[in-house]
Amino acid sequence: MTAILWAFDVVLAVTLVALAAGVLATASLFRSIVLFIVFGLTMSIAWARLDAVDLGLVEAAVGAGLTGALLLNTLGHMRSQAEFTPEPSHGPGGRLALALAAGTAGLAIGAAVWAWPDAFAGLGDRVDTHLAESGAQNPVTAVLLNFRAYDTLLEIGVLVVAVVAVWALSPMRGRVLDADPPGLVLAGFVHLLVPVVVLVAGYLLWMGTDAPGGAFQAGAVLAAAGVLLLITGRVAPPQLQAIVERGAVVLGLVAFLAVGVAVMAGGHAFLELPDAWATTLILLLESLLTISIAIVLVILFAGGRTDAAHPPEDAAP
Amino acid sequence: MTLTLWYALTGVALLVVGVYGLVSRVHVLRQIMAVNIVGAGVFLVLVAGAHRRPSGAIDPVPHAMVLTGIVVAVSATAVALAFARRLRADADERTDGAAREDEARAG
Amino acid sequence: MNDWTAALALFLLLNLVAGLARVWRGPTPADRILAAQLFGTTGVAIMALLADALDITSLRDVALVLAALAAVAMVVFVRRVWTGQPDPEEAADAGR
Amino acid sequence: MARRERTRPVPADAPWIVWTVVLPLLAAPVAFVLGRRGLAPFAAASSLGVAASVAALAWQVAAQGVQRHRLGGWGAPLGIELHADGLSVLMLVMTAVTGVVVSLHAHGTFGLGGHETREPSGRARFWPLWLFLWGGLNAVFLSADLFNLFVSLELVTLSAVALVALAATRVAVAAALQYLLAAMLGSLLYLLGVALVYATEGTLSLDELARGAPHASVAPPALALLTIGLALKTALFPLHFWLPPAHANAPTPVSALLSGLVVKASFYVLWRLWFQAFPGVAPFEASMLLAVLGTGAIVWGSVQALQATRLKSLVAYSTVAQLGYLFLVFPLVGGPGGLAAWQACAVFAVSHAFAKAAFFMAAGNIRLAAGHDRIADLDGIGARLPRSFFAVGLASVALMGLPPSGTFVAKWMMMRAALESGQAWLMVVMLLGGLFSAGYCFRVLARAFTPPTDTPLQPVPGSLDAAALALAVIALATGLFVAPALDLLAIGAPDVAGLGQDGPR
Amino acid sequence: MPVVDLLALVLMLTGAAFFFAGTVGLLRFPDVYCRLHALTKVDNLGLGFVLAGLALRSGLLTVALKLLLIWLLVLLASTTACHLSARAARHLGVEPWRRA
Repeated sequence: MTAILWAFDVVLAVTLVALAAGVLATASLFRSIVLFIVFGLTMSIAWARLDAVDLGLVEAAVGAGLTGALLLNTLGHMRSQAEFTPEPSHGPGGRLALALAAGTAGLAIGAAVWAWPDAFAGLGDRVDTHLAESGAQNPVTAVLLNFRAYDTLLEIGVLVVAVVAVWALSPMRGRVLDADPPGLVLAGFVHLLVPVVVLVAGYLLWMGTDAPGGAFQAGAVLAAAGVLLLITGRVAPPQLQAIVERGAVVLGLVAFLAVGVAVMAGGHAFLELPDAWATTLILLLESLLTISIAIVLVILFAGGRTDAAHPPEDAAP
Repeated sequence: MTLTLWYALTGVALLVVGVYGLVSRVHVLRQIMAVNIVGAGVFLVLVAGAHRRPSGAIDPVPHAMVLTGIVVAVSATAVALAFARRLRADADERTDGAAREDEARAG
Repeated sequence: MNDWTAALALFLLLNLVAGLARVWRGPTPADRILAAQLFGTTGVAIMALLADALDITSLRDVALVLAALAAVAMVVFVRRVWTGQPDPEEAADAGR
Repeated sequence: MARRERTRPVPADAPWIVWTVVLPLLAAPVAFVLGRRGLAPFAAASSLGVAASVAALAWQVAAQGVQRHRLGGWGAPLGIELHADGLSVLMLVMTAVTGVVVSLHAHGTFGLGGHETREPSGRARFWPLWLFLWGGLNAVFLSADLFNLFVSLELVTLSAVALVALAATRVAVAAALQYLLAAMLGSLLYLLGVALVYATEGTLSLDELARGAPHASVAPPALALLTIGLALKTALFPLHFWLPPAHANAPTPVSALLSGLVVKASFYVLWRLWFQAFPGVAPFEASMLLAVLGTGAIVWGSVQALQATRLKSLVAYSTVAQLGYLFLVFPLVGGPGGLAAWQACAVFAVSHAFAKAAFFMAAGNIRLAAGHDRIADLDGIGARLPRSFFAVGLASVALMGLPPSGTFVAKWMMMRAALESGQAWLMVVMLLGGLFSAGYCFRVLARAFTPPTDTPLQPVPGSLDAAALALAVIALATGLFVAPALDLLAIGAPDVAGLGQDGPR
Repeated sequence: MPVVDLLALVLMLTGAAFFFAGTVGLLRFPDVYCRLHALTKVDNLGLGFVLAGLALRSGLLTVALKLLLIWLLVLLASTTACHLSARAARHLGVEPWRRA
C-alpha cells in the first residue's frame, strides 16, 4: 500500500513543480492560465493526500473554480482591448543570476526543513484537550472560530477592504463584454446547476462544525454559482449603490464584531464564546460569513463599477 | 524521507519557481500567477509540518493558518486583477484624450 | 483492497499528466480548455478513489465540489475569452 | 488543570486595549455602508472615539504597566493575546495624532473633488479605507502573535494599496499594482518564516518565543526570512523600488499616511522580532549588514531626492533615506548604551512620522495652489504662498534633525551610543544623512526667496495649511516631550543590554 | 477476496480503461471536434464505472447516492462544455479535419 501511495506522491510532486514551471515559462498567456487552473486542481489533490480536507474543499472551490474564472475574465478584458505585446524580460545573464540566487535560497530553506524534528505535535494536543469546550467537533473550525477567532475577524476585514478597494476604483470605461444573451443550452445548464450548487453550499455550511466544511468553503461555492449567473447575464453586476448590497458585504464583519463585543458585556474577554452558546454562535457566525463571502467574491469577480450601467454619482444626496 | 519532508520540499521547490518567475517576468497576469504559486509553496510547507503528530492525527492550527492565507491570497489577487483591468480600460481611454489629462497632472 | 484504489488513483494521475501534452500543443484555445475540462473529471475520479484508498470519507465532499464547479472555467472561457479574433499569441508562437 | 485556562477577571476598568482595535474596524464598514449620508459627523465622531480610546489605553499603560488581553479567553499558545507596552503605546499615539490631523487635511482635499482624484465623491471612498488602515495599524501595534501579525499587516497593506489607487490616474493605479505585488511577496516570505518557527517551536506567541531557547538550526534562517519579508514591506534599500512611485502618485493625504505610518508598521514588527521574540539569534554581522543597507538607503535616497524633478517624488525619496536611519541602530542595540539606542530609534520613528506627514501635506498644498509640483517652475510662487512654505520650512527643520525637533534628540542619542560602542562610522553616516536632507530640503525652500511673479494661483483652503502647520509644529515640539516618551518606553522594554551581542569584535 | 470487492474491481478497471481511451483520444485525434468526442463521452463513462465500483466497495446507500449525484453533475457539466466549445469553434470557423 505505502509503495503505491509513495509513487503517487512522487508523481504528484513532480506534476506540481512542472505545472508551476509551465505556467511561468510559456509565452502564451492563455496557456499559462489553463496550466494554472490545472495547478489549482492538483493542489487540491495534494491537500487530500495530506489529510487537509478543509483545504482541499477551499482549493477546489477557489483554486480550480474562482481564481481560474477571475484570470480568464481579466484576460478577456485585456485581450479584447489591447494588442498582445511580447514582454521584454532580463537578458540571459540576468536570468542565470536570478536562477542561482533563488536556487541557493531554496537550498537554505530546504536545509532548514530537513532539520525539522520528525515527531512533533505542535498545538494539536492542546486543541484536542479543549475541543470539547470549543463548541465544534471539527478541530479546524474550532481553531478558526473559537481559539483564534481574532485571526478570522481580521481576515474578514481583509475581504471587505478588497471590495471597498475595487468599489473605490473609479468606474471602468471598457465596454461590457457579454452583452449578447446566453444560448439555449447555457441558459438551461445554469438553470439546472445553480440550485444544486446552492444546496451543496448549504450542505458544506451545515457540515462545518462537525466535519470538514464551513463558511469559507460554502461561501466560495456559492460565489461560483453567483459567477455563473453573472456571466450568463441572469444577474446584473452589483454596483454597490444600494444600502442593502453594501450591508450584505459588511454583514459578516459587523456580526463578528457585535458577537465579540456582546460577549464582553457579559464579563468575558473579547470574542470569548461561552461554552453553552458556543455551537449556536459558531453556526450563526458561519451562516452570516457565508453570505458575506459569497457576495464579496462575486463583486470581486465583477470588478469595478461599469460606467455604462450607472452614472458615477454616488447614491442618495 | 517522510511524507512531511517530501511535501515540504515540494513546497520549497514551488517557492523557488514562483519567486524566480515573479522576478523574471514582466506581464502583470503572469506576476499575479507567480505570487499565487509562491503562496501555494508556503502553504504546502505549513501543512506538511502539521502531519508529524505521533498519534497520526493532524495539527489543525497550520490548517487554519493556511485557510486564512488562501482567503487573503484570493482577495489580494482579485484586487490586483481589478487594477490590471482598470489599467487596460485606461489604456482604452488613450484614444479619447483622457491620457493627456493624466500626463498633465502627473507633470 | 485499498491497494487497488490507490493504484487506480495513481493510474489516473498519470493519465492527467499525459493529457498535459495537449494543453501544451493544442493548436486552438478550445483544445487547451478541453484538456482542462478532462482533468476536472479525472480530478473528481482521483478524489473519489483517494476517499476509499486513504479511508477519509469527507474527501467525497471535495469530489462533489469539484464536480459542481467543473464547468465554471469553460463557461467563462466561452463567454469572455474566446471572442474570436485569431489568438495573437498563437501567431507569436508560430512566428517564433 | 482548570477546565479552561480561565482568563483573569477582566481588569476593573474598561479593556481599552480591545476598543482601540475594535472601534476603527467597526466604524469602517459603517462608513462604507453610509456612503455620503452624514459622512462628516460620523467621521469626526469615529476619529475622536478611536483617539480617545488610544489616550485611555496610554493612560492605563502609564499607570498600571503592560496591559494584556487574552482574546477568546484562551491562553497564550493556543489563543491570541494583545499586549500594550510602552513601545506599542508610543506607536499608537503616533498613529492617532498623525492620523487625525492628516484625515482633516484629507477631508478638505477630497472635498475639492477633481483635484486629487477624478472621483467626485472621494470623501466617501477615503474614510472607509482610512478607518480600515487605522484599525489594521492598531492591530499590528498591539498583537503579540506571529501569525496574527501576518493578517494584520495584510489588512494594512491592502487598505494602503486601495488608498493609493484612489488617485485613479493611470500612473497611480500602476504604482498601486506594483506596491501590492511587492507587499504580497513580502507577506509570503514572512509567512514562510512563521512556518519554520512554528514547525520547531510549536508556538506562535511572541512571549513564549522570547522565553524558550530557539532551535539553533532553524531560528537563523527563519529570522532571515522574516527579516527579508519585512524589509521588502518597509522598503529598505535595495528593496525600495515600489515606494517612490506609490508615494509620489498617491493623493497627498494618502502619501502622508503611507510615508509616516504604514512603513513604520512593518519596521515595528521587525523591531519586535529582533529584540524581543528572537533576542540574540541574529549574529552581529547580520545587524551590521542591516546598518550597511541603511547607509545605502540614506545615500541612494538622498541622491535621488536631490535630482527629483517633482516635489512629491522628492519627499518620497526622502522617506527611503530617512528609513535608513532606523536600520542604523541595529548594531548599536547589542552593545553598551544599547537601551538608549533602542529608545532613540522609537523616538526617531515618531518624530519622522510627524515631520514627513507635515512635509507631504505642505507639498500637496503647494501643488494645489500652483497646479503642478515641478520644483523648477515654483520660482516666483514661493513668495506668494507664505503659509505652505512656512510649513515646509518647519518640517524641513525636523527632517534635518535640528533642535528642538525630536529627530535631533534621537540622532543625538544614537550618535552617543555609536561612540560608546566604538562604531564611530555610524555617527559619520548620521551626520552625512543630516547634511543630505538639508540639501534636498533647501532645494525646495530656495523657491520661497525668488522674486514673486504674477502667475495665477489656486486659493488653498485654510484648513489644509492649518493641518500641515499643526503637524510641523508637533514634529518640532516632540523634542521637548522626549522625557515622558522615554519613561513610557521604559515600560515593558526588553533588557537589550544583555543580548549577548558583544560589540564589534 | 469477497465477490463484491471482485466485482467492484472489475467495474473500476473498465472505468480506468475508458479514462485511458479518453486520454489517448485527446492526444491522438486530429481536430477539436474529434477530441470533443473522445473527451466528453469516454471520460463520463469511465467516471461512471469508477464511481459504481466505489459505491459497491463502500456498501452504504448514502455514499452510493452521493456518488451518483457527483456523476450526474459531471455529466451535466461535460455535455454543456462539449456543446459550448463545439458551437463556439464552429462559429469561429475552425475547419473540421478531412482525410487528405
